Amino acid sequence: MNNNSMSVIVRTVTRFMYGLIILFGFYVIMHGHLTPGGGFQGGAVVASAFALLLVAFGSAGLKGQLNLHWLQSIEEFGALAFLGLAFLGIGTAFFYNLFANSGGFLFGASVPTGSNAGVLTAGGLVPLMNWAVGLKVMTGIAAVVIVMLVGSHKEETE
Amino acid sequence: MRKAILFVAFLFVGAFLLLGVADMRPFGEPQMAVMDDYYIQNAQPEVAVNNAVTAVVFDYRGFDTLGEATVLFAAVVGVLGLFRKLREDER
Amino acid sequence: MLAFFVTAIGAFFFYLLLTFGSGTIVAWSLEEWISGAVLSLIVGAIAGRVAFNRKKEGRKSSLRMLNPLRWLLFLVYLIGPFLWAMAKANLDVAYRVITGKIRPGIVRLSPGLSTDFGTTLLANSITLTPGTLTVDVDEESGDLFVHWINVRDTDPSAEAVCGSFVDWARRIAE
Amino acid sequence: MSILLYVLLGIGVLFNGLGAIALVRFPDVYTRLHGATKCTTFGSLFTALGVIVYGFARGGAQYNTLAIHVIIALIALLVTNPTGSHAIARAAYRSGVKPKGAVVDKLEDRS
Amino acid sequence: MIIEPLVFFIVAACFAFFVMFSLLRIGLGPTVGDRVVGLDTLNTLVVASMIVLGAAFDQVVFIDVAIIYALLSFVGTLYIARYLEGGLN
Amino acid sequence: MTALTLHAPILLVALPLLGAFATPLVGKLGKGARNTLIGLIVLAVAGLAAMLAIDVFGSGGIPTVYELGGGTFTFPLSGGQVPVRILFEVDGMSAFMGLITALIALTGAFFSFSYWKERSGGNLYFSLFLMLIAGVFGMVLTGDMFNFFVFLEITSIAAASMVGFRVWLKQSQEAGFKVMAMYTLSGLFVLLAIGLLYGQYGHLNIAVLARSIQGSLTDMVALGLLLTGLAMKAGAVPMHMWAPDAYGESPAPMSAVLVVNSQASLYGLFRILFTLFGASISTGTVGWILIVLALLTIFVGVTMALIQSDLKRLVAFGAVSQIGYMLLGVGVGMAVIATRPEYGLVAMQGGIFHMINDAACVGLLFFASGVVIRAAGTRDLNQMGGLGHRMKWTSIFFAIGAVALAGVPPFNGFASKFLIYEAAFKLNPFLAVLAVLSSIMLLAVFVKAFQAAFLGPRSNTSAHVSDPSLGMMLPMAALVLVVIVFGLFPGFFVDHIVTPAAKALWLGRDAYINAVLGG
Amino acid sequence: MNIGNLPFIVAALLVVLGLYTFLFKRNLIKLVIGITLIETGVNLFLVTLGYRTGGISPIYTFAPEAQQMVLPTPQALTLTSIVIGLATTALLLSFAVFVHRHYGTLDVRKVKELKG
Amino acid sequence: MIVQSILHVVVLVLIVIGAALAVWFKDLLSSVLALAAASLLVSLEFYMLQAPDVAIAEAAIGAALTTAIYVIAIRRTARKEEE
Amino acid sequence: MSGLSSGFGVWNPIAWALLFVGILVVSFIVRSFGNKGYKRGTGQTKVFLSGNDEPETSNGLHVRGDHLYWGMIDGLSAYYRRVKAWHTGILSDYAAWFVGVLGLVFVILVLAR
Repeated sequence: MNNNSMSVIVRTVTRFMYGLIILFGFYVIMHGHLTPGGGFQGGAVVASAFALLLVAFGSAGLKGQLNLHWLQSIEEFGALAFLGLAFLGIGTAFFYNLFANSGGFLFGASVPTGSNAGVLTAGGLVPLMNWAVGLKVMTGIAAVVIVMLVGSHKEETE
Repeated sequence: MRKAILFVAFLFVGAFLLLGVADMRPFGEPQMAVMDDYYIQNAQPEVAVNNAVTAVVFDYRGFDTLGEATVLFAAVVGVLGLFRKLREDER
Repeated sequence: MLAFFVTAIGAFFFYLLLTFGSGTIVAWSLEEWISGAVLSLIVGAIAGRVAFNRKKEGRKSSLRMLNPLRWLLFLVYLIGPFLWAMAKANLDVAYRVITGKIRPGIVRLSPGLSTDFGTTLLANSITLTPGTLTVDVDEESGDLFVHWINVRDTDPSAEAVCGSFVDWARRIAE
Repeated sequence: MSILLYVLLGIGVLFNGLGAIALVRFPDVYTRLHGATKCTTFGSLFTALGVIVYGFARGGAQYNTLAIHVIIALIALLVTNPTGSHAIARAAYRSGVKPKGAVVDKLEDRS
Repeated sequence: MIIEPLVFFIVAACFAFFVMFSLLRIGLGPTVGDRVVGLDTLNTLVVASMIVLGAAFDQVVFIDVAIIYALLSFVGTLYIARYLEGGLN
Repeated sequence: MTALTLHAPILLVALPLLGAFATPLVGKLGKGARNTLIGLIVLAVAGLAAMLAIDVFGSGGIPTVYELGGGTFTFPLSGGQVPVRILFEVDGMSAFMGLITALIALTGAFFSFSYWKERSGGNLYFSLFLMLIAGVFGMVLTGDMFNFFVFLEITSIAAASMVGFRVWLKQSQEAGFKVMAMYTLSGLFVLLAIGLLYGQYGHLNIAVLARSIQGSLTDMVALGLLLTGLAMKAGAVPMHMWAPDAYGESPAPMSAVLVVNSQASLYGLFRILFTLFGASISTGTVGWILIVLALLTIFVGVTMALIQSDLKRLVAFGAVSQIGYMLLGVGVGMAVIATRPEYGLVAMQGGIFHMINDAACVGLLFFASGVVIRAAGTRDLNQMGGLGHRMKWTSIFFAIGAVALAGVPPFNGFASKFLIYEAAFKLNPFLAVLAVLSSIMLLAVFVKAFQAAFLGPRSNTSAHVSDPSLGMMLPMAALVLVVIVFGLFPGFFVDHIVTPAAKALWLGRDAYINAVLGG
Repeated sequence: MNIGNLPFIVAALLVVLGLYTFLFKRNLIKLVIGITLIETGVNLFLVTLGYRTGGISPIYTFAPEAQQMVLPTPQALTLTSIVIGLATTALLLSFAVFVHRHYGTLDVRKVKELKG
Repeated sequence: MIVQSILHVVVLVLIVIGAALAVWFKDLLSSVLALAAASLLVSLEFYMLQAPDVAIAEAAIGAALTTAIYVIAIRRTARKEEE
Repeated sequence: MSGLSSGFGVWNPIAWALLFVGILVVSFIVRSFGNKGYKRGTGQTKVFLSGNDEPETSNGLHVRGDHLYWGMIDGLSAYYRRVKAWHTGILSDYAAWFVGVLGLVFVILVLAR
């Protein structure tokens, strides 16, 4: 085939692994406040999935899958979301965890002390921040790898 | 000659680093851990999070994390800037 | 569209496997069901187009793998002949490690498989089983180039090298 | 039950060891790949099986989760390992490493 | 049936010992291919030790690390293999 | 209004970050929207910095403590409690540095609007600019060691990206690599030192560490790492070699911000020496280390500037030498803190006052040289000439900046250098003589630059140049205004902002600790 | 068996090795590798600082009954530091690519237009 | 406990060996490879030091992404270290 | 307000400026005593170069940057040779200086402890 991608075996396994790694990355981000992991780790895992796609399919893998503009926009959105979440608590102080233990719908549950199985809807702002950082990290690192591999990046037309 | 002097200086630095590290408190026995004990005890009641590390990363020391996100953002922007498409007059 | 849903459902199963035992609705809590569904849809949207390739001339689409019968066969294969062959392979390698008797070479096999998945399955099985290692694939014909640690025949048939695997792969993937 | 566990772990250690030794003893890339991939995959499989048995035998939500996660790790290992070795073998061949003492090399004819 | 975590530790120690061989191969390997083989073996061994150690520590959550490792060590290997093939252009 | 004052420290960091994150997105709407956003943010930051300074200097120098994510504790703490969250601690010195940063941020941003108008990558440029500003604010306001390191790294990466931003220039890439490598090295050593301190004392807050520090061998290793790493980041000779590369190769407005970045590292160095280690080191020894570094910096910087033929690099070496004056002033203050305190404060005042003067003058010079280089189309002084005929205002601004930096009365450079000379003379006359000599040589350097660039007959190259647009003139004019006002009324500024800042470092160790931990 | 301060020393040794690479090797990418080594050493050092003998990881999910937990702060710091390291490495390597594009070499002794 | 200590010591020694290999190799690709191995072992050490969070981060970043970036950079420049 | 006192010396820019203005006034007065017969465009504006004619240049002569201070730089050439040798522009040397200073600082600090 074209010289830009790896052998058919690698490609087939990549098809399978790509979704799996992404889902696992999402799992790591989602359960960041219960199990080891969190925004950075999950984001890095998802970014590795993008890197895997890139190496297995070559730059052809980018088509319809990873768009640099989108990646950059999502990254900025993630960063802004993180900052915005931090701003939420400015009534008390910057980074004040507004939702923790509030009993509200959004991650307001309390957790029992000591060893337990974990409550997914607890943690207040922490899971939301996990997601913001996760979005940021996955798209940011993916953008770096893509740009370094593919080369020139079209800046905004001024 | 210069290389020899440099090597001596390097050895000095390395020796001091190793000395300074070896002179520390013994491994596995942190002496003053008031802050960390606070984190461990209060991660669940205060932040409602099971993972104390996440509690530290996103709540107690959340600002560091914002800084870290900024660092990554800066690196991404820097790399994108380096590989950006240039105008005609800038080639 | 089909690819999207299939990927999402697969991802959902995987997610449920990961979070097994978190609650009381079957074995999962409500939050896990919801978050799993949402995340799976996202994964389907992202990975759906990659997970299944389009039909090309001469090759068949991998959407045919959706048949659950094939999965069952796959499982049977994995636990039955595959494990046994793997055990044999390891004893074989152990023997060669200890004695150092090798007669290597690269031979060409024509298994006649026409799906990507079948080729991959066969190649990976070959890699993990006695004395053989897939080095390269001819993508036009699906022929495998196999490094054989103990060459008995310079131009062997597929069955001679990898036994019943070709049949199994055909049964599962074709 | 615990005998089974010991046996599984023992097989795991044995084969991983064989893989490591094969890595040192064999003469070229391809034969080393043979030893390394097969033996370590097989050894890790049995080690993981041991842990799975341990998990299910202990029972309880916690240990069931342990076993299931180990199964997932095992699947990942089983999928990636042979693919990785195939990629390495192909890369090694394309980078010009010919199999040492080869009786026959059909790949050479093709290219 | 409760076995001593010690058994798991001993198994892990054996694996750590085997890691030495793969490092030896990384050091000796005449070609880069050999080194990659060493790295691949090392990956598998480390994943196996992580699984065993997770059981030894009685920590369920630790297995996630092993999963991630099993999934991702593949990526690094592929990049190096891709380079050796002459790709990545 | 009080709420705004209360949150001013965090807003100073958060607003530029907001701008940095939003700029690439807003930039998609168009340049006008982007520039409006940045202008608003920079103005708000300047206002907040001024408000913070008024608050801190008005309250008589009691440090303000801001707890991020707080609510658990009230400050100062009592009875063996320790802070568990990141604290921002703003004393006189921090507020002073905030003023400097705000000044350069304001002028630099408005200068950049015109300067970078016809270049590619404007959005990324302003994003990096704002991140650099935010990093510098974070460095000077934070009260937490690791937080300090994080902001140090933000400035490092943003600065290095800016240095290499003009991709088409060969030297720019070289400088970018060098600067990034050296910054990373210094950052990693600082992190190692922070790790050592954390391992010993189990805490990261500067006040808590300052109270518990003992001065063992490990502490000394940590101090050495911190001192050298931060001195390198500030550009002290003989670890200055990245500095001319960085200042010289970055776009002109960024050079000014890079100088402020260096000053922020210097601030960190002073904070660590005075507040963190103040009681457990031999101040004389460390003071003399600083003085030796300072003398080397002054002399080598100025002499190397004399032989440059690249305008930007010449100014860059001048800027390096000015770092030496700050080090000299504070070093003298440190050396005599225990023995002869009567003129230590004067030296500190001089060194600290020189920071703001240096920022204004060097910023002006970098802006002007950027304009000149853009107009002349070359950076080589030997190919310039006669620009003054058509660029009257630029040449006047350049001249004012040059003489002010060289310490010619009645401009601000002289006011601060005067204090340094006096105090250094008391400690050791040799120091003062060398400082004065170097100052004179600096004047010579700028005479050379001025003569080569602006004077001389009209030539073909200078025929089509003209003064830049108003967008570039106004920021320069603002800096000139600062230079003149600070030069004409030094007493006012020394009394009201410099002395509290100097006292915060020099005598404020206990106040700094007590603001967090209580008496 | 008491292993003393060996982990600290190993971390410092990694730092020294990285510094050696940075000082005495000549290839720009090798220099970056040296920086990565220093960074790995620092990370390892930070994590070892937080270890308590016999402690378990500070995660309450399915935690075994234990006496004490290791300190969480160094782990949080190390996370930050690892991501910072990745950012630095990416930027440095991009610069190295551009230096090679402009100069045609990666030899640190030949990349010296900015001297004097 | 003793086995645990031995495990620590072995892994630490292996880390140093891996790092030394990374420094020693002239071929940059091998060097990166050894770096990946060292990073892997560091991750194992984090794991044993009860820091799974950091181990995940180091695994994802050290094993996959850093290697990827290095390999790309080497492809864009030159593979051998000049003498 | 504008005065600056160091405890041993005083600096007042306003006074200085007044003095400057005074000097300016005096110099203008002195200037007004000058020769009233000076005229532009006559031989009086010619530069006196040992009685020779001024060399002709097309549009004036420009003293370039490197022409200044060559004497001083030449006089300091021993110093400059050494300092220039420091600034090699090689990254390893940058780091070498850093490590050297670091070692020195370590020694000094530990000795002074």
